[in-house]
Formats: sequence, C-alpha cells, structure tokens
Amino acid sequence: MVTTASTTVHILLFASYAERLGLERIDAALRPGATVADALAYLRALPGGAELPARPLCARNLAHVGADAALADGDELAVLPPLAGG
Amino acid sequence: MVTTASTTVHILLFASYAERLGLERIDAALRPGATVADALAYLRALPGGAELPARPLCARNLAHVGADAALADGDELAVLPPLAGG
Amino acid sequence: MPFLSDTPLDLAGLIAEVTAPDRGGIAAFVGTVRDHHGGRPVAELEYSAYGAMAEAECGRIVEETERRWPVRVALRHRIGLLAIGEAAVAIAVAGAHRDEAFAACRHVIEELKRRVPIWKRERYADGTVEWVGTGQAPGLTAPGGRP
Amino acid sequence: MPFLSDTPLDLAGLIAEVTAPDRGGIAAFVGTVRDHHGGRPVAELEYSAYGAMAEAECGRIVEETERRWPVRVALRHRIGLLAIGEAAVAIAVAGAHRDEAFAACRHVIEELKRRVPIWKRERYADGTVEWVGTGQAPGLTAPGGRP
Repeated sequence: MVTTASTTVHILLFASYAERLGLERIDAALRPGATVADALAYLRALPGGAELPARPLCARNLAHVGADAALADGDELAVLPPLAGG
Repeated sequence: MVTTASTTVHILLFASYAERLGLERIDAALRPGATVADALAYLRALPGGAELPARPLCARNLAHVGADAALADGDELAVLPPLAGG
Repeated sequence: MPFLSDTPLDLAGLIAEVTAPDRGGIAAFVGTVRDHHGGRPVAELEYSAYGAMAEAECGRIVEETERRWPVRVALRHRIGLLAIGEAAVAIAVAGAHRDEAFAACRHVIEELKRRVPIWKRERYADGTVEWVGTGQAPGLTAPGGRP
Repeated sequence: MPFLSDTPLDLAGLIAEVTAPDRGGIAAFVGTVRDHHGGRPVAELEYSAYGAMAEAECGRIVEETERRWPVRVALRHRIGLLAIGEAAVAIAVAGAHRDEAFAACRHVIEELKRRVPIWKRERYADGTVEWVGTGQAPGLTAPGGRP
C-alpha cells in the first residue's frame, strides 16, 4: 500500500542558527520515511541555510539523534548550535 | 670534647595515647644525640607505655618525622595516634 | 523547570537537598562567569536554553549518575543575563564515600557540558556581542557517544 | 587559628574567599558526621586536635597545593562536639579550569586525612565511647611519603 500523506516535522532553531536563518521554528512537509538528513537538506535550501555546518547536532523529541534517524509525522526536530552550558 | 649535658625533650601525647599513659605531657632527659626511637623507648618504660604501637606516628616541632630523627635540647616531640580528621 | 533557574543559584540549598545521615561525603562544583574570553574582557553574558530538552537531559544525567554510583545529585543551571562572577552552574553530589561523590560530580559537569542544550552570548567591553560555542556539537550524535 | 574552627563551617564563605573573576571553576568538598560507624549508631562525636601542628600542617597542604596547581584553596576543620549531619571539614578550590580545581580539591582532602593531627571520639547510642582511627598512622613517617 502506498501512502501519499506527507510527514510534517516541527523544526526548531536556536541561538546562532536561529539568527542565521532568521527563524526559530518552521514546519516542514517531508516525504514519508524522511530522516534527519532530509530535514537538514530542507533547511539548507532556505535563505541562510547554506551556513549550517555539515553535521549539526540534532535532537528529535527532546533527545539527541544522529543524521540517519527516522522522522515521523508530528516529530519535533531541534537543530542545536555548539553547546555552551556549564 | 665530651658533653655531659642531657637533652631535654618535651613529649606530648594525644587522644588514646594520652589516655593509655594517663598523661598529656612529660619532659624527658635523654642522652645527647638521642633520636625519636630513644624517646619512644623512654615512654615505653612508663606505666601504660607498653601499649604504644611499635612505630607510632611522631612529629618533631610541628612536623612529621621518622623514628631515626635526631632530637635536640628543647625539641617538642608529639606522639600521634592514628589520625581521624576529615 | 527544576534544573534551569533565572535567579541566582544557591549551592547551600543544593547541598541540603542531597545530604543525609548516611551520605557523609559531599563533592560540589560551581562554574562562575569569567571576566575574559579568548583574551577579550567580557562585560556580561546571557545564557539561553532549549528549555524542555535541557530539563529532560538534566533529568537523564541525574538518573544515569545515581544509577552508576550510590549517590544523590542536585543540579542547577542559570539562564538569562548574568554578571561577571555569578554562578552559571552549581552541582552537589552526596555519597557515603568521597571517591563516589567526586567521580559522580565530575561526571555530571562533563555530561552537562556535552549534552545539555544551553548557549551563551557574551557582550565584550568593546560592545561587540558573540555566541560562544565550546565546539562540542558536530561530533555528538547520540547521548551515549563521545564526540 | 585559621584552619580549625569550633563553630559551624561556612562553605559559602570559603567559596567567596577563593573565587575571583579569572578563577571560574570551583570544586568543593564537605565531610559531614555520619550516623553509623562499623554498623553501630553514632549519637555524637568530638573532634580534638594537636592545634599548633594541625594549623601548620594545613598551611603546608594549602601552600603545596597552590604551588602544584594554579588554584586558590580555602580549608576549615571543625573541632569540639558535633551533631550528626554537621560538617566536620569544608574545602573550596578555585581555578581557571575545572580539571585543576577537582584535582587540587581531591588532593587537599587526601592530604588532610593523611597528615593533619586530628582525632575523633564517637559516642554510640548504647552510651559507649571510642577513639576512631583511620589506620593511617603507623606507616606514615615523613610528610612526603605514602603510608
């Protein structure tokens, strides 16, 4: 069975990344089966998106994930600049 | 030249050692050239002195020393039970 | 929001949280705002966080640490505008033995720096403003892995 | 007598003593009176010291530590009668980097336990009283040597 529904991912940007892209949140409609890498490719196509590093730190639903992690409809994906806590 | 003067050492006892010997301070007249070991032998001859361990912790003039350290007239020698600070 | 605080941190309060009659060794760490960074005088500093995830990640660090060592952990990170010398992070760890307390305290600050989504923007004496990164991010892809 | 105190210890005061704008990492240790020792419930505890030597030895430990690492050290040990849960020792060490602060703080507590002439007498719930030794003494013959 082929599903035609898209996967909507709520992307959050923080700190320097939010400044570079000029946005803190964007909802992206990705193809079903999309991964974190696909969401990053979507961001890179946006104005300022080319400035993102090759492999930024990412979190899916409040937990760190790698670029090959799968995304489901309704997931929250955060793209995190270098951490500076402590 | 042979000196006939004795070496007076002020011996301090603390905590459990003071209790075993029933004294906190005693001035011992030792032969010139005496060492910490000689002072300990002097203590062992006192009532309760046999209960001292073979090699108790000792301090001469506020600094830790070994049993072979030399004693001079007027030195303060402290015999220290196992430490329990912290 | 128990781990992030927008008011000054209280180490004595954290120590009181973790101390108990059978946990006599308490190791603590406080990180304060330095007056210099890369040779430039810092005037003030602002911490921001991905709040929901920072809370979750701090909770996971505390839980993992208390599972790995027989200790209790209290942890706070300041957010918002901080003056030079103010505490940005405070950690208190109590255990029956100091080995465990020191090891666990050290673990908490290392994991916090590595995993908790907090950022700082420094304003320098010359008026310029800059996001400060510790360079931890790019290689970190999973909570268990080292960069 | 700056290192021995017959009143409750104040860790915040020690931290304030060592913190400076260029020393942003503060490691601390507090040792409190435990309620059990060797399986027996402890009611209260008394610390006594060879005061003049304890002061001198603490001074030497602080000096050696500040020479070995680029840190500042503050240290206090309580003497007299203490209740369960009260702090017996408090140490604060500040440095520019946490590695140094942790290493130096750990060094100070280890050396204090090994070298500073302080004794404790515990009174147990059953009324008996006992001098408590950590067994450090017999092998220790010089300040530089390990037992």
